[in-house]
Amino acid sequence: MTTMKQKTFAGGLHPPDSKKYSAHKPIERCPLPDELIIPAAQHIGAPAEICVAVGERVKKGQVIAVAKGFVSVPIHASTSGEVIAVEPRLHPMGRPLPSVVIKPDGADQWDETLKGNDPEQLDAATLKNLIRDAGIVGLGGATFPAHVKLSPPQDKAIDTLILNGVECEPFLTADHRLMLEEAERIIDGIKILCKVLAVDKAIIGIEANKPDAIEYLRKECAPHQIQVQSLKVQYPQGAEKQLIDACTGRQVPSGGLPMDCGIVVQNVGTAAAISDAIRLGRPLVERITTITGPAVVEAKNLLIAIGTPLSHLVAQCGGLNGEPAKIIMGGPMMGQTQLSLEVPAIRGTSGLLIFREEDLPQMKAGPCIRCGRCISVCPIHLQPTTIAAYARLELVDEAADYHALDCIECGCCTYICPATLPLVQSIRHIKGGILAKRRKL
Amino acid sequence: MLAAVLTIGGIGLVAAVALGIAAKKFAVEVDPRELAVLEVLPGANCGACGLPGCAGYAKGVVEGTIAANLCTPGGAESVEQIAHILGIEAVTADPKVAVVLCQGDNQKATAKYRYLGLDDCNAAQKIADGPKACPGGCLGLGSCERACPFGAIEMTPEGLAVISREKCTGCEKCVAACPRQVISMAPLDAMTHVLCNSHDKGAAVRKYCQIGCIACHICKKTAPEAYKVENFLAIVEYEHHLEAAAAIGKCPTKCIRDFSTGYPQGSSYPAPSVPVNRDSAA
Amino acid sequence: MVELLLILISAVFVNNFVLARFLGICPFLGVSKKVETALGMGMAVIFVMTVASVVTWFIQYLVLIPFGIEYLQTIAFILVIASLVQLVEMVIQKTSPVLYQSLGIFLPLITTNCAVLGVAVLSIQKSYSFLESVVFALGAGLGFTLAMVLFAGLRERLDLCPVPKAFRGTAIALITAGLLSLAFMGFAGLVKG
Amino acid sequence: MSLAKEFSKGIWKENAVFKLLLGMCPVLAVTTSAENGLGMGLATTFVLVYSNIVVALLRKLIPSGVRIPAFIIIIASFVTVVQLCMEAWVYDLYQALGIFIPLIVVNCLILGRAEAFASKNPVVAAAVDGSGMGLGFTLSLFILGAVRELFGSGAILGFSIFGASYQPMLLMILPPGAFITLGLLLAGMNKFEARKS
Amino acid sequence: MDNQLYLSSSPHIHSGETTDKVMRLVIYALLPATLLSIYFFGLPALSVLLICTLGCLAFEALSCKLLKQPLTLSDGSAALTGILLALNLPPSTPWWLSLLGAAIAILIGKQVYGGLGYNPFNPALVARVVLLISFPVQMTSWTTPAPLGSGIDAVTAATPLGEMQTAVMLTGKLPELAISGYTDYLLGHMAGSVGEVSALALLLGGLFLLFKKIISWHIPVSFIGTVLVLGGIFWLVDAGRYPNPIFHLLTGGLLLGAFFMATDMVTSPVTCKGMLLFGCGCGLLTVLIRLFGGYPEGVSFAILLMNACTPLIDRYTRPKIYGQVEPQA
Amino acid sequence: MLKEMSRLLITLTLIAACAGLILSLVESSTREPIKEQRRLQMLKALSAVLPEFDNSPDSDIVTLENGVDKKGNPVEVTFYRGRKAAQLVGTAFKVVAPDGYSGNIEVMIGVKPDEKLNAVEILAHAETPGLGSKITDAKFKDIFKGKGLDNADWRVKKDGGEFDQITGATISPRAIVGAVKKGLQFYRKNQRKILAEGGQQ
Ligand SMILES: Cc1cc2nc3c(=O)[nH]c(=O)nc-3n(C[C@H](O)[C@H](O)[C@H](O)COP(=O)(O)O)c2cc1C
Ligand SMILES: Cc1cc2nc3c(=O)[nH]c(=O)nc-3n(C[C@H](O)[C@H](O)[C@H](O)COP(=O)(O)O)c2cc1C
Ligand SMILES: Cc1cc2nc3c(=O)[nH]c(=O)nc-3n(C[C@H](O)[C@H](O)[C@H](O)COP(=O)(O)O)c2cc1C
Ligand SMILES: Cc1cc2nc3c(=O)[nH]c(=O)nc-3n(C[C@H](O)[C@H](O)[C@H](O)CO)c2cc1C
Ligand code: SF4
Ligand code: SF4
Ligand code: SF4
Ligand code: SF4
Ligand code: FES
Repeated sequence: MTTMKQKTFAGGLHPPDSKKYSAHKPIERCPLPDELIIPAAQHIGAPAEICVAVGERVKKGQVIAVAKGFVSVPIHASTSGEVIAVEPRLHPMGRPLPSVVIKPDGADQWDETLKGNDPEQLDAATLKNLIRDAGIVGLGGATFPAHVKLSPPQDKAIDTLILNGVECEPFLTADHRLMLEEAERIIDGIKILCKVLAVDKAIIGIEANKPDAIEYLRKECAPHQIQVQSLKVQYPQGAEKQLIDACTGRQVPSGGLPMDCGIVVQNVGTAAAISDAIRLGRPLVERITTITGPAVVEAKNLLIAIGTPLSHLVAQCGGLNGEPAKIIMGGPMMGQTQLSLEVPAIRGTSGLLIFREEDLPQMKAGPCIRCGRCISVCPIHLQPTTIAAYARLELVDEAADYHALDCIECGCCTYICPATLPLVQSIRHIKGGILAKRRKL
Repeated sequence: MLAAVLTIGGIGLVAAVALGIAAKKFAVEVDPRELAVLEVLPGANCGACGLPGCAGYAKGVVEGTIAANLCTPGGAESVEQIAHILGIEAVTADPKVAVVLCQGDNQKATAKYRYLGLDDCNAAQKIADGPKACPGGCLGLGSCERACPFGAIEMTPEGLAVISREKCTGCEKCVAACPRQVISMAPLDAMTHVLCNSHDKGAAVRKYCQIGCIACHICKKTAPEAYKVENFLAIVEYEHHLEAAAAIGKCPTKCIRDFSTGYPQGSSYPAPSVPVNRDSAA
Repeated sequence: MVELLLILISAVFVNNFVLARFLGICPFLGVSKKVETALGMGMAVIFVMTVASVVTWFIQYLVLIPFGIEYLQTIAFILVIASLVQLVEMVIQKTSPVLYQSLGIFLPLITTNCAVLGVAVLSIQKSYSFLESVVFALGAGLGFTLAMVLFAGLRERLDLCPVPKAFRGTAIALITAGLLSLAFMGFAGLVKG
Repeated sequence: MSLAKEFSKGIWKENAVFKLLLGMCPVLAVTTSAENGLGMGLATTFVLVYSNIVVALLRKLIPSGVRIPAFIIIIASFVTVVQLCMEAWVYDLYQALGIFIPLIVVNCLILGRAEAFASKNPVVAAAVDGSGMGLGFTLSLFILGAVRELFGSGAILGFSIFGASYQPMLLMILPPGAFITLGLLLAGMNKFEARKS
Repeated sequence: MDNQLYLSSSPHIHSGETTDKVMRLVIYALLPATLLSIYFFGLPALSVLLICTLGCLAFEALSCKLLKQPLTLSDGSAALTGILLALNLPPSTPWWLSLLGAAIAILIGKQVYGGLGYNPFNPALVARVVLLISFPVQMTSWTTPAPLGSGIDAVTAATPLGEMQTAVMLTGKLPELAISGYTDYLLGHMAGSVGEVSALALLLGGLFLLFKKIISWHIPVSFIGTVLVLGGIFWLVDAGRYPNPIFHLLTGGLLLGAFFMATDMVTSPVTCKGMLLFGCGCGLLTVLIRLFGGYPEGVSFAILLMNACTPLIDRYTRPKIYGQVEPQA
Repeated sequence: MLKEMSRLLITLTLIAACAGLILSLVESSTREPIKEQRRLQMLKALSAVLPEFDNSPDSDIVTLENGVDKKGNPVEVTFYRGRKAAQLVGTAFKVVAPDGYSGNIEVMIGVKPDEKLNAVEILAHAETPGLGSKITDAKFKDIFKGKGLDNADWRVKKDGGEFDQITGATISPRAIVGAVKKGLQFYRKNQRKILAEGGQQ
């Protein structure tokens, strides 16, 4: 099988994957910190509304903020303890946002009202509601509420579920470990998802640099009619659109969603969380995160309670060996830089990556030399250099004409650009301009 | 000789007949304003405006798809006439200039982080709300400078936008370009401004800026008519701007500035000694 | 046949109207800011040149020469061309708005385009036969269009360049036109004449 | 506007070549030497002045429907006059300017001034405008011709400047040289204007 | 105290391949040809090389100064332009001509457009063609190689292509040389520009660039391929009048042009399809000019002409994007 | 409406007719000077290539046909004969070199009765200024003095002959040398007709 030409998409590149630091580290449970900071905004869509007050005692899994609207999910307490503050705290977004601060009581006691169910017994609508109530959002990074994805409009027939086990970002190994250690939960989650979507075709896509995971999952999935697809090592193999192309040969129409070509994509972690949510009735209060980077003494894959401050995670990994210069939440290609180690890890925190000054590329951006590399690596086949040039002059219409809105911000173009231009940033900037202009019209 | 007269006369006649008939037969309704504009254009059909021909340009101007000052052969004269036809009054009643209400350059204000990336204030603002600790201060990456069509804005070496009162025409392009709402429009003759845009409490301001408004109310006490303090920030009441000058020396953080004696530090603009008269500047 | 082909090639490449003969420079500089406009203008010029060369050829050989009044060439030609263009414009504007948008709006610009009169005068000067004049006019128009479109492409790119202040606008456009004409010198000697 | 201003605007402020960019074909084509530039400029000025005068005289009589054809006839007549006279009395120049003499008809500058100015102003003003514009045009052609001749053959008006050992830069008197020289001159002017203000 | 953390937009890592590295590698790739040319043509070639390179650097520095821009010498592009210009000049070029060439390349060819990355035409070729047209005498005085230490004196001679053109014009037939003498051409035993003489050295450099992925194969392959095919067709039609395609390949600046000058990314299209078109166009024009034009050599003009087409090629070869929806008619 | 229309017609026609009238007047008054001017030009060229004469060579002519051009029209060559004291001193005629660097080069050549060249003059050319245009320099034209079909090798030096080319521009001299040679051959072939008394006036 491995000799077969691996499936992939056109474009992309292969940065050094740097996964060796943590790939072999089994998932470790991270002890609770002194205080958990749980923001109300942890997903795409409307932030949840906080419904607890200072002084209140909460149990693990208890709702502390309720969903506001359809594209929104409730937030739950990640442990049992006392609410010591409800106030804006520094959020990974870079500004203080409303959060609930809980002082753990050490008992880590689950809310007794939460009960498990047998998914076989429930219909799709009930399952969807349970998924929403458990606060399940996509754990691949975008934290899009899962129940929304699972509710395609009537006219969109879904025929395939793709499970994203690619983990193409360098450094990150959380999904890899999950697939090795928690295959049953993933498979169970897949079966629930299949039932909700009424599809019988499920594919798990995994990059070929995780042969152990591929082999193991193949074995585990054999009885369940779930296909495990080995994919070429090529960033951004894990990006939804590229994954769909690689696995099925279909393309999501420009401006459309996966469901427009009959597909729903979920991260493997999301599937595992859904299994817990239905079978055990446990909401999304913890996740697996890779703590890594040259500045971290011992890279680890930790199972963390949502709301744990980053400094606590770093302490669990033996601290830092050097002055941190860049703190990145997520992977090096798409992650967000952080103002401080005091921000909490949230549902979307798939990794924490810390660089020292000497690990950073020190380059001054020069003019584009039109080498065309950004064009050849763009997985969407855009012309990043042209869009960025228009962006620099705020030529909104021209940039839109060059499909700026289709950019998935994967970062390939910036990574490869010999002029070290901040292409993605320019494109992101002009995307904002295009949307603003559209709104005005 | 007869041949000459007859030939040219004949061609003239044929042309006139053909054109006359065509003009009747193929007459097309045109916006009268378009004709009026066409009338004032020089009719050189030179294409300097970038449009094919004067008629095309007249149409564009009337429809508002193209600026009215692109006809080089017509010069300033035709611009005026076009403006007249279209009813655009060039001069507004009370002229305004843009002022950057901030003096906190890289030396005086604290950075929230070290920013790497696109030299653009809007782009930087998207990263953790901008690299400056002050939430309202000028980021100094020059988005306004690039947006100003009249070259009225310069960036000081320390990263502060400064607007020339002479060159500014009050078009407000910079106001739209600035992500931090630190540029405000003020009457042209008002020379005294509070150069701070932070609504944080005094204690907080002191932490990140040596020259920010700490809402101590001294200015308000000195010239009660001329100042108001809102949300921990002093603002000049421009109806009473003449009285505002009284507080200039009193402000403990020196964030009240008199533009007739100089622009904020680092600017290369010479101070306007008297209030600028827009008409003579133009 | 070969003769006609050579006339065509010569007019398009070797003695390009704009880049080597300097005819039609005003629209070349004015209407070349966008490729689409340049293309439209080019098409209109091809059309007008061809028609004008046909008409002026007849005027020359059926009227001016028989009456011995060749000295009236300039005035007769320009009068005919100007009226013709205006006529065509009116007709197109009324009959086909689509065609007018893509071609007609360029017509007024062409009346005072010296390339059109130039073609007519040069055809007579070179004592071309009727067919040769038509081919020559076609070639001249094509050459004009080629130069326009290439130049418009370059100018669109120039819009994105941080050209030093003093050079912005027409100065850099002229230098670029010069380099384009430099490149066209490579065709020199391809066809004699 | 005073007549003096009317006259002087054509020389610098509204210079046909450097500011309005009108009538570029002869500007580029005949300026291989200062002499040719001068000749062409004077011929154009002649046509410009007289057609301006006649247009101003007739402006009340010409209905606007046939304005353009009428102007063209007037201009063309003067061009033909120039053409015949040059052939009769300055044959060498006639030869050097070649096809560009009849093409004065379509020089956008002339029709442009007729439309924009002469058709709206009295005779004297029109004549002054025409001579100012024409002088500006002639001056520009002369300058351009002089620069090109200087570098392209080491001489101005035929007088050797750089001496015999100078290697003339042929490009200057070829088409690319025309474009590039004018471009550089324009840039120089921009710089000068910027410095001035 | 200011926060010392860096914040920036993603991505946070970089390939490490930078402009100056790219330029440096191209200079390395030119080393064999450069060294060989110094060996063949001796001091004159060395002086042309030095004057052009130093001249380009000096004019680049001067223009940065005048425009009040940061100095850009370290990106290596000016040095590369200088070297390529020198390689395109006859070894006997007088010093003032080399210097003038450097000025034209950097000032008119590049800096008036805003510097590196913005010039639409290849600066080195602009300079070469301006010189060729302005000073045809100096620019077409060729000498035979006189290897260092061999004691041979350089004598004036025509380039193979020049000789071919003269012979064809006078007799309608190819000269003897164009039919034999390929080993000489391969090794560089012919009159020609400083850098175009040794096909082997150029090929070596070109392959190095391809191997290092500095250039992609599209332009060189389509350029050379078109010349071979088209040259071959003419040769088959009349072998007495039109030379063998191998002659086309080994003489003149074809290899230098195809590997080092047509591939200048600033002035060539950015997409693969565009590059193929660009290369084919260069090839076509080269053959046409060589066989029928007024100049014996067509590579420079062909590349400049295609440079002019680059914006249009870019415009009409935009790649189809992922999931592109065709607009409804 | 109709009145408006007819006013248009009348004005335009009138202006056009006036223009025609004026121009024909101008033309008639310049007709003679132009004729004179052309004659002067011709005489200037003739006196440049002929030895001193006292007749009017431009009216002492013979016209012969020399083949046909590419369109099949006959090509006429006019020979102007210069005389001094009624004695033939030389014959001048125009040859065209079709293979100049850019187009035709027209050359007037003057042949003495001994079939040797007296002088050549370039009438019209479009060669590159500063390069091919050096053919108009006296230095180049003087080479031809005294050369005849039998006392010279009619090739440029570069091709093995004895005519100095112009460095960097061999094409133009080559074209002229070839054309002059052809002209001399034609002259020799038709010498009798050319020198026949009276000729065609
Ligand atoms: C505003 C918005 C609406 C969306 N609506 C749907 C939807 O209706 N159905 C669906 O399957 N996915 C929907 N998505 C999810 C996207 O398809 C995608 O999975 C999500 O943005 C995360 O993708 P990423 O991690 O590749 O960025 C929506 C996303 C956004 C931002
Ligand atoms: C450039 C890029 C790379 C991505 N890489 C991965 C990845 O490696 N693994 C993953 O699960 N999701 C990845 N995603 C997110 C997916 O597009 C998609 O949102 C996710 O698989 C949907 O599942 P979820 O909603 O369960 O998170 C990536 C997105 C982008 C834009
Ligand atoms: C722009 C340019 C114009 C030229 N014009 C002429 C010309 O008018 N006459 C001419 O004989 N050669 C001209 N040449 C040179 C020819 O192309 C050819 O190289 C030359 O005649 C060969 O002469 P050589 O053998 O003396 O080097 C010109 C070259 C260039 C670059
Ligand atoms: C593969 C490659 C080829 C190049 N070729 C040239 C060239 O032919 N001429 C030149 O002036 N610069 C060349 N450069 C250098 C650089 O791109 C050039 O100076 C830019 O055109 C200046 O903007 C080349 C660079 C690279 C990477
Ligand atoms: S960030 Fe956008 S433009 Fe750049 S490679 Fe990715 S999808 Fe393409
Ligand atoms: S990778 Fe960078 S230098 Fe290359 S074309 Fe893209 S933006 Fe330009
Ligand atoms: S005023 Fe605003 S736009 Fe201007 S530099 Fe400061 S922050 Fe940027
Ligand atoms: S953008 Fe407009 S308002 Fe702002 S400084 Fe410039 S001229 Fe003044
Ligand atoms: S003078 Fe304007 S187009 Fe020629």
